[in-house]
Amino acid sequence: MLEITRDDFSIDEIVQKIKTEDIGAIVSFIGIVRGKSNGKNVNKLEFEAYKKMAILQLKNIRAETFRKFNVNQIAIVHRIGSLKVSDNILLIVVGATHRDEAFKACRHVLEQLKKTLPIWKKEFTPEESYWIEGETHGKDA
Amino acid sequence: MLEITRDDFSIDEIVQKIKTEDIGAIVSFIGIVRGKSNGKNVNKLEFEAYKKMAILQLKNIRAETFRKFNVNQIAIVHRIGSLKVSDNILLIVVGATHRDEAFKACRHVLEQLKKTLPIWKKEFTPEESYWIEGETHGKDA
Amino acid sequence: MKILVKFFASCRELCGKTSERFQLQDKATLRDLRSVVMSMHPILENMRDYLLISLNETFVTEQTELKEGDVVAFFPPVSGG
Amino acid sequence: MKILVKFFASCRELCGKTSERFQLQDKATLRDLRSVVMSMHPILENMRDYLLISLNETFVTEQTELKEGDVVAFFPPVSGG
Repeated sequence: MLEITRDDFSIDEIVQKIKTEDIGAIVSFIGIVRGKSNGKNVNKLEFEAYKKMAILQLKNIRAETFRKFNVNQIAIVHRIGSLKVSDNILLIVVGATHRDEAFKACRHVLEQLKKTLPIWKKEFTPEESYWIEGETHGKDA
Repeated sequence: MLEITRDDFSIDEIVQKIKTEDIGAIVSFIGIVRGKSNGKNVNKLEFEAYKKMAILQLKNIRAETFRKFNVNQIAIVHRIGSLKVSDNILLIVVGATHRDEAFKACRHVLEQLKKTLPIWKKEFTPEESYWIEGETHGKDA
Repeated sequence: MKILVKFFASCRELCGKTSERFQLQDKATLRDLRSVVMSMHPILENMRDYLLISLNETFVTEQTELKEGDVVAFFPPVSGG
Repeated sequence: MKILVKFFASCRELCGKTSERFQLQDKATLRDLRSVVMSMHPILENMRDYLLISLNETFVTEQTELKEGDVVAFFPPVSGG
């Protein structure tokens, strides 16, 4: 399950979906809108995606993670559109036989996604709004 | 939230409960009953707890994790009783400002709990049943 | 003094009970209690090397002196999670 | 040949549009297209050093030759997650 969507997600539902008899450990990461960013109050965030490329990138990240780690299931959902403080942004769920691989693979998916997923974040403070631009350039994907 | 219970848990509910404006990253671990253990088919597991001591241990683990890592919230639920294949056993949810601390703290809680939480697992295969005994002795807690 | 001893998991099954009261002399230590329990339940000898013993829900040294009302527990290495 | 160029995030706002069609000579490369786009939208010069360009949803070198129907996208470094 790889999705770029405006809708919120249910972790319980996705966990239920990916369970198989082999899975003994599920590690998940949820990214959430914080009320402050670099000391400034944040009213909302807006996420924009190059959706077709983002889905392709998610497939690449998943395939590469399956090659590197002994895990059984990887689900990723990234929300786009306008999100307010404490809203969910991102969900990564990794199911594996054992816990060590599940932790490592989940972290790996997250780091790759932060470097290469064509999604951009605009922060809205009470005074202004500005695009956040990542430090890395995605070309290592 | 620290619980030793017979009941199943909802990750969505617990994530919702621990959210605050400071939290940008939530890492969770779910332990699940596998259909095989050391090559043998498993029909069910039974978990027994020294409940009073287990709650005390969970408090110790949480307090120690707060001292070691910069995280805001830690919730732990461990189920007891009879659990079948693909049932949830354990949930650890850690909320933090940033992802690195959330991952490390969640893993730390899990490793401490596996060493020191007074809960025991009995495996039931089609042929027999036996207690699983941990390798470490818990005295380092 | 009377000390309540609880048994968990394989210890519970080996002893055939979840708890038992033991009468000890004043100033008896956890080590003394252990000897008494082992002599009542020699089957626990099998797991002597890795048996864990808690006093009032915490791990303490075997030199610790017991007092009336203490709760001691015997159990194998934990395997939750 | 005609090439569709998409703009995202700050590139989209700077150019004031989400996409634009460009007419190029046969055998033109991604680098040639980049020059044409930059001359039409000189405001993109500000982000010249870190601008990312994809061809048909993948990253390729600027020497890559374009062909009719290709879709190119201009955008800043990603910041999702």
